[in-house]
Amino acid sequence: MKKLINKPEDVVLEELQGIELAHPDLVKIHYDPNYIVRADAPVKGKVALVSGGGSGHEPMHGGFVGKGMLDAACPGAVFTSPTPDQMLEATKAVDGGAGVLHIVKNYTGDIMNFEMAADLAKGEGIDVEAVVVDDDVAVKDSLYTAGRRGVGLTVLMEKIVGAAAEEGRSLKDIAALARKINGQGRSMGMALTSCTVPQAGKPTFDLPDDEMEIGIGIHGEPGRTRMKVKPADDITEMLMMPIIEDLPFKSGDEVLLFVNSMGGTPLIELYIVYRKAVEIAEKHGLKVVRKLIGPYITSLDMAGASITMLKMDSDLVKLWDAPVKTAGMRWGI
Amino acid sequence: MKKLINKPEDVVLEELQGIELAHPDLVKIHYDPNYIVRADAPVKGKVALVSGGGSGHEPMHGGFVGKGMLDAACPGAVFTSPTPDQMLEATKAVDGGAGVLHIVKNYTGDIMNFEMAADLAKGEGIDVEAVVVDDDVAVKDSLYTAGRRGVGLTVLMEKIVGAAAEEGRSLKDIAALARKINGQGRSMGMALTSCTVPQAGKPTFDLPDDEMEIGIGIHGEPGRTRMKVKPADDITEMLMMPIIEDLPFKSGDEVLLFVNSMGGTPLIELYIVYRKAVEIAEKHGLKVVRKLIGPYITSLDMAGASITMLKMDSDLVKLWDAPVKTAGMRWGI
Amino acid sequence: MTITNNDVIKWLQAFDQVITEKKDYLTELDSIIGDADHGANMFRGFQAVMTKLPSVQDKDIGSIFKTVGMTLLSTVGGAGGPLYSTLFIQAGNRLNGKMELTLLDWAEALEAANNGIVRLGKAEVGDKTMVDALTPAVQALLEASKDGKTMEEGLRMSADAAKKGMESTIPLVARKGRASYLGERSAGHQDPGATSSYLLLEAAADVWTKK
Amino acid sequence: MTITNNDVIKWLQAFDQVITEKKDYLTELDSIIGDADHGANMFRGFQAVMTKLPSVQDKDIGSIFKTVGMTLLSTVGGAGGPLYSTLFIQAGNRLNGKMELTLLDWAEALEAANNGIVRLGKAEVGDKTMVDALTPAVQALLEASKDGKTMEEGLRMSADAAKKGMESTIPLVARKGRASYLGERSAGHQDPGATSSYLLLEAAADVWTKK
Ligand SMILES: Nc1ncnc2c1ncn2[C@@H]1O[C@H](COP(=O)(O)OP(=O)(O)O)[C@@H](O)[C@H]1O
Ligand SMILES: Nc1ncnc2c1ncn2[C@@H]1O[C@H](COP(=O)(O)OP(=O)(O)O)[C@@H](O)[C@H]1O
Ligand SMILES: [Mg+2]
Ligand SMILES: [Mg+2]
Ligand SMILES: [Mg+2]
Ligand SMILES: [Mg+2]
Repeated sequence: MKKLINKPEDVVLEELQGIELAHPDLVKIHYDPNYIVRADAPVKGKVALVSGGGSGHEPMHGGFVGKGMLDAACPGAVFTSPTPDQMLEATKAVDGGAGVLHIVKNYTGDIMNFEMAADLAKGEGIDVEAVVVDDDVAVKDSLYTAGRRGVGLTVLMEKIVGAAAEEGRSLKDIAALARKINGQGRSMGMALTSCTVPQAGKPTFDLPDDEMEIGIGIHGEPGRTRMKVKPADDITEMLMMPIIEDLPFKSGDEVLLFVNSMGGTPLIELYIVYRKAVEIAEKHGLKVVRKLIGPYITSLDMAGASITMLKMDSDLVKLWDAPVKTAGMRWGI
Repeated sequence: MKKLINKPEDVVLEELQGIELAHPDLVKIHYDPNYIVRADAPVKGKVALVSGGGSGHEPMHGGFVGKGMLDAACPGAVFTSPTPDQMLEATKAVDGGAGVLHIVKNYTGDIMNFEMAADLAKGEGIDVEAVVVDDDVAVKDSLYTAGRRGVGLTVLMEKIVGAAAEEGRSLKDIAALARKINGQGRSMGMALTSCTVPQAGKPTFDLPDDEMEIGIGIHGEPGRTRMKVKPADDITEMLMMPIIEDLPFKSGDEVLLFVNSMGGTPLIELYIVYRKAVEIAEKHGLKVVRKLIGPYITSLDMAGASITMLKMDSDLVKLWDAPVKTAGMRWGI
Repeated sequence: MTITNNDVIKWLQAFDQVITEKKDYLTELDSIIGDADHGANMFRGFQAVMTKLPSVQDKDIGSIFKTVGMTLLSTVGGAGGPLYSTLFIQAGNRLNGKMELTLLDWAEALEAANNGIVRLGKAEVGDKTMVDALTPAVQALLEASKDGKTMEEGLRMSADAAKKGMESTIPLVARKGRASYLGERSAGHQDPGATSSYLLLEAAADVWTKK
Repeated sequence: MTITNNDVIKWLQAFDQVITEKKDYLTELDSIIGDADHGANMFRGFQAVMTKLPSVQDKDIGSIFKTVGMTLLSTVGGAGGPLYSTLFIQAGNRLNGKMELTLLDWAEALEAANNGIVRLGKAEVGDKTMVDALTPAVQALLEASKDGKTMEEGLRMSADAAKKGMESTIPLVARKGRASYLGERSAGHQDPGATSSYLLLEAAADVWTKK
């Protein structure tokens, strides 16, 4: 394993120390339990957004804390969902009196830990709602799985719902908006290489030099199928078609197209994928009205990409365009 | 070689097509010769900034075209400096009557091609000045080398000088500002893995699983020394000390600290490096007043990082903070 | 023979040792059908438990269990965290105030623990989770106690049943947790959580029958 | 024997073939002490040259050379682009209007070409660049012509001299171009540009002595 780290068990702590030194204008860091809150938290009268999950997906979620997006993020150990005390403390630290929305990605651990935290917070008189993101079409949503994973759509949800909270909308409205987004967005990812979890010290899966995994998760979970590497255009098609077919997106729909790097894939390749993804979207009558391209929800050093499409409407476009000032996403401000 | 590409020879073309589809609000793409210009080019009365170089360093330079930064970028083939006709056409396309500054990284090919372009542009009556960036302390600047390479400082120069141009400063002042920046900024990089040039199809250099290269360039040029991988703190020290000693930075100096990913190193590791870099800077009395952290000048999929420090003053800080709206760097707007 | 609060402490210390030795193995199992963190998670949790034990070592067994459960809850994370936390808290509730425990106490405590895990995680036997190791172990303990077996016999029977349960996860297709994303590809691999659960019961049999 | 404009076309076509075959080899050499693009650069340039040749094949040799030079300038890039472009443009200036050329013409044209490269790149013999292959080749041609050697003899001598020059770059520490960043580590490896320059002259010897 070659990484720019010191001791594997110190990775998250030292990362937080780096974030603290880098962005004092945006965030405050609390240690033990670990959480990151907006520098101006709590914002009186605003619904607060709290998310979190295992570390290793940077900039998500800590890089999305700031004006127009999250109020707090709870980083767990690498690929390990955080613990209820983190979410509870973060929830208390950001509650501005208008209630708190928990944005939870659909993993057994995240669900259980966030649920416990919500129960504890409610016990302390805080109005908490939770929204679960489960957009990964690579996973069958059935009785025989833990349901679809929450992946790329989380980033879009956090941005859009963050803008709605900034506008002063109510907790009920914001939770409904988040559920609406979850209902009309889908993702799928692939890997050219495995990631290496620092504490594991070696790649999570072995992938021969000429093979790839289709339908991987963001924690190095292997995908549903392994096959020979194909040209980018074919891979893009393999990611786009299940997304388009699942929802289904319909001709005439306006969409946000998000091409994401899993961490080790550079921007030059994302543009090549984006180019083909737009072509495929257009062939199906979809109009790409907004886009996001870059490493936003990563899986450590994994090479690969994911695509997310979200059906847009004028409210969503307005909220997407609203100013945001975080370490990982910034515009209009 | 595993990459999200189609034919290796089409990488740059398809990347440009992706950029064109993604950022019509920011840039226009011209093909054959290839160059990227601001959507509103030429800007009347403003000094225009043109840069360029081989592709494979994204977001540099194409991602830095837009308000507050570059007027045009000329992408060459991967790691191959562009040709004079590209720079000539780009120069003509962005000249708003106030002259054009060429920002050139110090490589034999870049220097020769840009010089030819400048001569041709002058022949057509355009006022052209060129500034050469050579900030890489890993290379001895002596009669026995082609001089120091231009690396990370280029990003900072393009941002700062771009803001100065936006303010309406003259070509002479802007060229002087760029030279001043070059005089007070230094960089050094390292690699954990080699990059793979698409047309070459395999890693440029072989690096055993427990070794790293210190002092690499941004084109997969091997470094000056190869050694066993060390903890991030030691590596950070190995990059910071030559920078601090070279200039020399002095106790009391205010600096911008830029920790850059070579492409394959994820953000989580950059924060760990940043944390130590701040510590070292402070130990030497340097005050980090601005920062930049992320993949801004990459080397395809290379894992590794570079550090750049630029001595700041109030003018530089003001220009750094000025609004910028490009695909790769954006704030205040 | 009964188990004292001091025996419980020794068991927890022994399990911490086992986790330290087997953490790479558990992570390796989790690499294949999960996300390569189960060993590191359990290790982090029990390292924290070790720092808490001195403050509760003279307390009743229920208190010790609940302290372990609360510590795991705030240090393990992931799916394993709440599940193992529940194991200790539910067992602790059953063992409230006890300074020593009989085979029946232990059987009923583990039964409560397993029920808590099933309530929380909604996994059934056959879903390829820790429930596959715990359920037969609880069964064995209840039967051993009903049949009037000795503590030593009961502990051995429960550890053996957990082992069988753990091995039974190998051919299964996962239906709960992260391994379920793999569908058919999860078959042929042993579940990491079932493995750590077996190790927990094996440590009990090992430490408590040697005394 | 003299070389006609048609022979020049054949030489360029033959060199394009050589580059197509050797591009991975050139890139491999450039991987070791450079940036792994020299083969791809030369290939892209000569592919473009091939599409331009039909329009100039009946023109004088100077025009053909200058068209090649302008095409390389706008398609190769890097250090190799301006340098090879200069080679063809400077030689073309010397061969203006000629429909065929003698050994002396060729010697003087290449001398002008090499001088142009030296002016532009400021490399001397011994700096580990293409100049190390070209300079002795020019020398050999000038001497062959002075000594009244045949065209065949002169071409062979120049290709052999280029080959020796190319091989002489192996032990050198680079002092120009990208390889100079490597310092001592550049020693022990053959320069890619010297190699492509040798191949260019070898192609001339090969094609023009077979006719
Ligand atoms: N719903 C569930 N019910 C019971 N046990 C479960 C459930 N989901 C997962 N597990 C257990 O948790 C183990 C994984 O734990 P761990 O790796 O620590 O958490 P995570 O899956 O969040 O990374 C699995 O091997 C399985 O035994
Ligand atoms: N200053 C120079 N003078 C002459 N030849 C040079 C000079 N710099 C580089 N070269 C030649 O150019 C070759 C590299 O060409 P190429 O790889 O196409 O360009 P780049 O170095 O820009 O990637 C070197 O092998 C060397 O022979
Ligand atoms: Mg996990
Ligand atoms: Mg090059
Ligand atoms: Mg796990
Ligand atoms: Mg080269």
